[in-house]
Amino acid sequence: MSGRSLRSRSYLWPIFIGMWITARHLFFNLFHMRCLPTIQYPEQRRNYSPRFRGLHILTVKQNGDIRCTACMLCATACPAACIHITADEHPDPNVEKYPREFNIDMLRCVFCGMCEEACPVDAIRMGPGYELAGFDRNDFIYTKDDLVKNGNNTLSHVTHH
Amino acid sequence: MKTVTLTINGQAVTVNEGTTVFQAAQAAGVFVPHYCYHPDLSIAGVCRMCMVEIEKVPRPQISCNTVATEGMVVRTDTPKIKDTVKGVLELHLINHPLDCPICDKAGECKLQDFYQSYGLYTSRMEHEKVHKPKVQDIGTIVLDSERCILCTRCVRFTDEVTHSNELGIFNRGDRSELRTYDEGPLKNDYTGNLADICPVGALTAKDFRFQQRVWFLDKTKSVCTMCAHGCNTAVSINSSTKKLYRVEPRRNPEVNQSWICDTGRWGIHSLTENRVATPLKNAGGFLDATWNQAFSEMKRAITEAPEKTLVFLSTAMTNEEVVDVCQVMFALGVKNFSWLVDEAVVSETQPFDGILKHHDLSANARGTAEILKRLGLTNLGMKAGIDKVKTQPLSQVVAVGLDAAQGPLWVEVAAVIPTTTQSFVHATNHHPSFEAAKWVLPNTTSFEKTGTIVSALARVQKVNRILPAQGLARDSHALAWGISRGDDRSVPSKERAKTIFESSIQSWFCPGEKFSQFNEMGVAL
Amino acid sequence: MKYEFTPERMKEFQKVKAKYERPRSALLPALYLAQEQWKFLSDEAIQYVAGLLEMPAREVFEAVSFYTMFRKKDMGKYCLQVCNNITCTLMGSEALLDLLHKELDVGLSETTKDGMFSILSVQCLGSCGTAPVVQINENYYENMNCDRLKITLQQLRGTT
Amino acid sequence: MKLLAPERRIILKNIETPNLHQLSVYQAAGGYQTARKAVAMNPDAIIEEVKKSGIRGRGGAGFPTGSKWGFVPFKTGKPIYLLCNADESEPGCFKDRLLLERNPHQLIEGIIIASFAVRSLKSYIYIRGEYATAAKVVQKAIDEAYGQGFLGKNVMGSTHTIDVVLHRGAGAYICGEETGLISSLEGKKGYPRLKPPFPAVSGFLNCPTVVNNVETLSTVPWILANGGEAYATYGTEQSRGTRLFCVSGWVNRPGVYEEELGCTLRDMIDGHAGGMKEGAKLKAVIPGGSSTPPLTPEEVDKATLDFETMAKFGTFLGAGGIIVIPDHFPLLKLLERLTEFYWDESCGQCTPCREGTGWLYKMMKAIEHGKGTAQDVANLQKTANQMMGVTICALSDAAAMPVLGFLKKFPNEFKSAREHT
Repeated sequence: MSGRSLRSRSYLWPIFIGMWITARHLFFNLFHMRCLPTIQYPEQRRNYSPRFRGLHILTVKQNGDIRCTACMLCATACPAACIHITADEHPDPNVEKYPREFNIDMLRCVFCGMCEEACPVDAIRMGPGYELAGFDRNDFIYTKDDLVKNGNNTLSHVTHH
Repeated sequence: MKTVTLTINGQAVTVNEGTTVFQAAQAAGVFVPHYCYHPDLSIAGVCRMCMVEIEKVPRPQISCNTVATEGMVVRTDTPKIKDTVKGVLELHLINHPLDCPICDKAGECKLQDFYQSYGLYTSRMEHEKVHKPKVQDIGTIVLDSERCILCTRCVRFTDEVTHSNELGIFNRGDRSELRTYDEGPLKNDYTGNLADICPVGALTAKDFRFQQRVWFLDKTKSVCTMCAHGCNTAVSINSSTKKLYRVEPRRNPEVNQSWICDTGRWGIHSLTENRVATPLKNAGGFLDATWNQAFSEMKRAITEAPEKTLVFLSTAMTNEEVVDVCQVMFALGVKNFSWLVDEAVVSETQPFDGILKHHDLSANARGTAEILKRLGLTNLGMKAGIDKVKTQPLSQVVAVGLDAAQGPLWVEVAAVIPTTTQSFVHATNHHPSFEAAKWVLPNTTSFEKTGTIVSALARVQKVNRILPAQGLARDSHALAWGISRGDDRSVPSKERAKTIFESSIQSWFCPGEKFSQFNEMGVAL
Repeated sequence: MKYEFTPERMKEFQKVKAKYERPRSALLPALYLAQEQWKFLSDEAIQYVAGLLEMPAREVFEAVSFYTMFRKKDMGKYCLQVCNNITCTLMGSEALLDLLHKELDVGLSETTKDGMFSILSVQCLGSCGTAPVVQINENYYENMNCDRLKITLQQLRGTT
Repeated sequence: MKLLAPERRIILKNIETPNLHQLSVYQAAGGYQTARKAVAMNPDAIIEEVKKSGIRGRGGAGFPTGSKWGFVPFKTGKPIYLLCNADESEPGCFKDRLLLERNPHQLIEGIIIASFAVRSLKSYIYIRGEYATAAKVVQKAIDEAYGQGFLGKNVMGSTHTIDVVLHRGAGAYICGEETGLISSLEGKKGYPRLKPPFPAVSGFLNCPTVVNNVETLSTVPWILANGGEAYATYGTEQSRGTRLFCVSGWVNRPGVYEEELGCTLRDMIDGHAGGMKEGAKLKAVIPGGSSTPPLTPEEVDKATLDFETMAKFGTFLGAGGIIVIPDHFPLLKLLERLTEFYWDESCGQCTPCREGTGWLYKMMKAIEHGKGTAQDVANLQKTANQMMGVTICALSDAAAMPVLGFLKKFPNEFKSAREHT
């Protein structure tokens, strides 16, 4: 048992030193709550930069119509091939084409933002949302309505010229 | 035929007298941008894109109408030409609607393609574009006259190919508008070709509208088997979802120029519904069975009474399949073969409408007849075969390789089935007339097999597999192999087809052709 | 109503048609005759002419929409065609147009409610020496000015 | 002030004679003698005579008529057609109308001689739809000529047949273009045709066809009567003979004047047309009809009316329509009218012209209404250049050249638009 002093071998002393450091932090923080870095999530939230790439959003026109024209450029640009769109004839002949289904498989999405850049009509954006928990794999298939609903409650209504 | 030699971009080219500079450039592998030129239509010379510079001629000339003469020096890549083409392209685009996101032609649109190679300018057009009627339903095609660049290909098509004079350009100047003269639907059988030859998205097929983006599709060369003409096709599928989206014509000046009829193009959809998915045993009602049971049953039935068995050979089978089936059946002692064809029309070699369509819906009637002759087997012919089953009790019928494209021929076969003790029908789709059959076995369609067929024009052409077999469908190779072995050990159909091709078909029909690199244009018999 | 030429017009048509190597060359004269009989060229009239000339109906529809002097819809009894080209504009044809709009209170290529007048703005009528010019139906009214135009309108109204 | 003396006039020699449109009056003035002489001559001699006269087409292209007749392949066995282009629709030109309404027989005599020369048995007069009165007069003259046996079978006692048919157009400037006229005459839209094949080889119904202007054909009788050399004494070395000039715009006596080629533009305006109206200052002159670039006042003083000098000033003699623009008339308004004309009259067959004319008009309308920007003016220049030399017929060039001409020679007219960014 050479090389280790009696004090370190006596086991109680290192315990005391450790507890002492912990107590010091505890009592210091107890009385200096303000300068603590931790925040009380979910009541408090960290604000991310506007360029944060979170949960996708399908933007809408002023008349509430979905802006996406199902041109498939996002599906083409997506490296994870997780965007599946089926296009259909829009009831209004001036609009012609719209997505009947617009599914994003969040389990596959790598949140790279290529879809946002590919979109010619700014129909898909990556919003600030990052709470993506779910109980079942199917919860992660976000449908068109989810993505549009996502847009309404996250974005203050962005005015489009 | 006298030839002339000219130099294009410094490269000497020799062509027959009378060919245009454009065709000479094409022969020399020099690409010249064009919209209104089409190899199978007359020269319009209105899009003005195919400008080339010719020595000793002051102004750039359109190459599609300028006949090549001896010693002509042509340049297609001078800065002057690039500027001229860029200028003309810009004028094509100033009133063109920004429809790319919703336009089906995106990805194969010539405006996009030529903009990438000749345009790349920032648009200077700040004024209101000219507006024309947008989505118009003209039958099988959707017309958007705002996208139309008035290249008149479609007008020439309905004048020169279908002679139906339906499409025209009305009004004058930039108010010129393409539409049918009575704004009614198109009334010819070749409307699908309009969507192909339209270089932009003005004419798009309703069947393909918004279905898939073209860059997700993979094309495979094949041949249409919906009638005896054997038009060359290119079939597009989405290789990840294995879904078939489009059948397009493939240019073959000997057979179908650049056209296919609407039945061959859109008729395939009717074939994909109610396919026979699994082998079915008829015990008071059809029950799913396995190929193993089917094969052992067939082997047992045929070996028991080969002289009582009649084999119906569908004329939708490839040459290799016919040889395979006949050899196996002959080995089991069967003598009676008859092809399944409408004998009244099988002798017609020319299309009845003067363009492409044939009354004879069989894909490989000539091949089947030729093979039976070569194998020394008598072809009873359909009527005689059926009578033989009715009168002399040929108690067993094996109908091999039936394809829904054959259409109504089954009804006559079905009439015979109830009188037989044992009947096996190997078909692609269900048909009410099969109720009485003992066994119904799933067959592959022509998209799911590879092999050669002989068209009514006596031309040997190759059908290529595009999709995997649907459900448990097996082609006739697998059927023949299964019957000879009596069990279901799987057999590589492609290798079997290759060996049979090399052993017999090659020497009989097309010496010198290799199975894998078969001549895309087909070979005369 | 059955679309057919009156017997004399049919005789006239046959006489004209005989002058040409191919019947379809008589397209313009035939359309003039049809426009003379029915005042404008309805779809049925065009189909009838196409049948007469044994040519595809599409090409006749195309020609009718191509040439400016064929009317596809009913116009006024008098078509006031004001030249809008260089010399006539220099010599004041715009004032004439403004006068007509004020006087008849209809816009360009529209017809007055009583069906009497239509105002058309047309290209050079080949009368620049005597500009500005107004063509009413088939006659030229040259060296026109606002006063003479008013008088002409009265005269035309007077003659109904 | 060297003006052509009335007695030396060729085409308008007896235009003042009343009722000249009637056959009897025309014959009294010596009409149809030359035709009678011609049908007895050798056709090639007539062509030779026309070649010697050096006359060039009066319709606007200015192609030597003699050689045009010479191109016709006579031995193809196919019928040869002579078409008289009376579709005069060029803004600023109204000379053919004068000839058609006042002296139709001179034209018919010219057609008889020309048909005989080019071995044509059938000729058509394609008259513009709007010239209704002129059409009636010409039709009556044709009927009179048939009555006298000057037309139809065994013309004037010869074994030659010449039929003349009057064909009325229906309002399309493009049918003034040779092949546009031919398409219209075949019962189609007036779409010009790809050249080659040129009409001389394969024109009307794919047979050899010669298309000549009314004025050109009306000159032929005089040339044959007095010989080519006599005609060549008029005019200059490269522009032989006399021609009709239509002076219009802000002048005291607008009208049609026959003048020797090579006379100065000043003489034409001040002499024949009586100078500027109300003493207004000259701003610009369009020398040859709407598709010819303009001349600045300085150029007007130096310019002489012949093919070569006009080319020196970057413009053309064209169809002889001289439009005099006074100082108070804004050129932007003129250009707006001009571009609207070509936008309205483009047949729409070739893309550069169909879309280009529309765009030029939109830009000019914006500039004229004061909403034009410097970008518009730059675009105007670039688009006009893009439209030059890239289409089947010359309408695209005719639309672009005046715009380029005004931009080059009158830049300050566009100054207000240029500052407006």
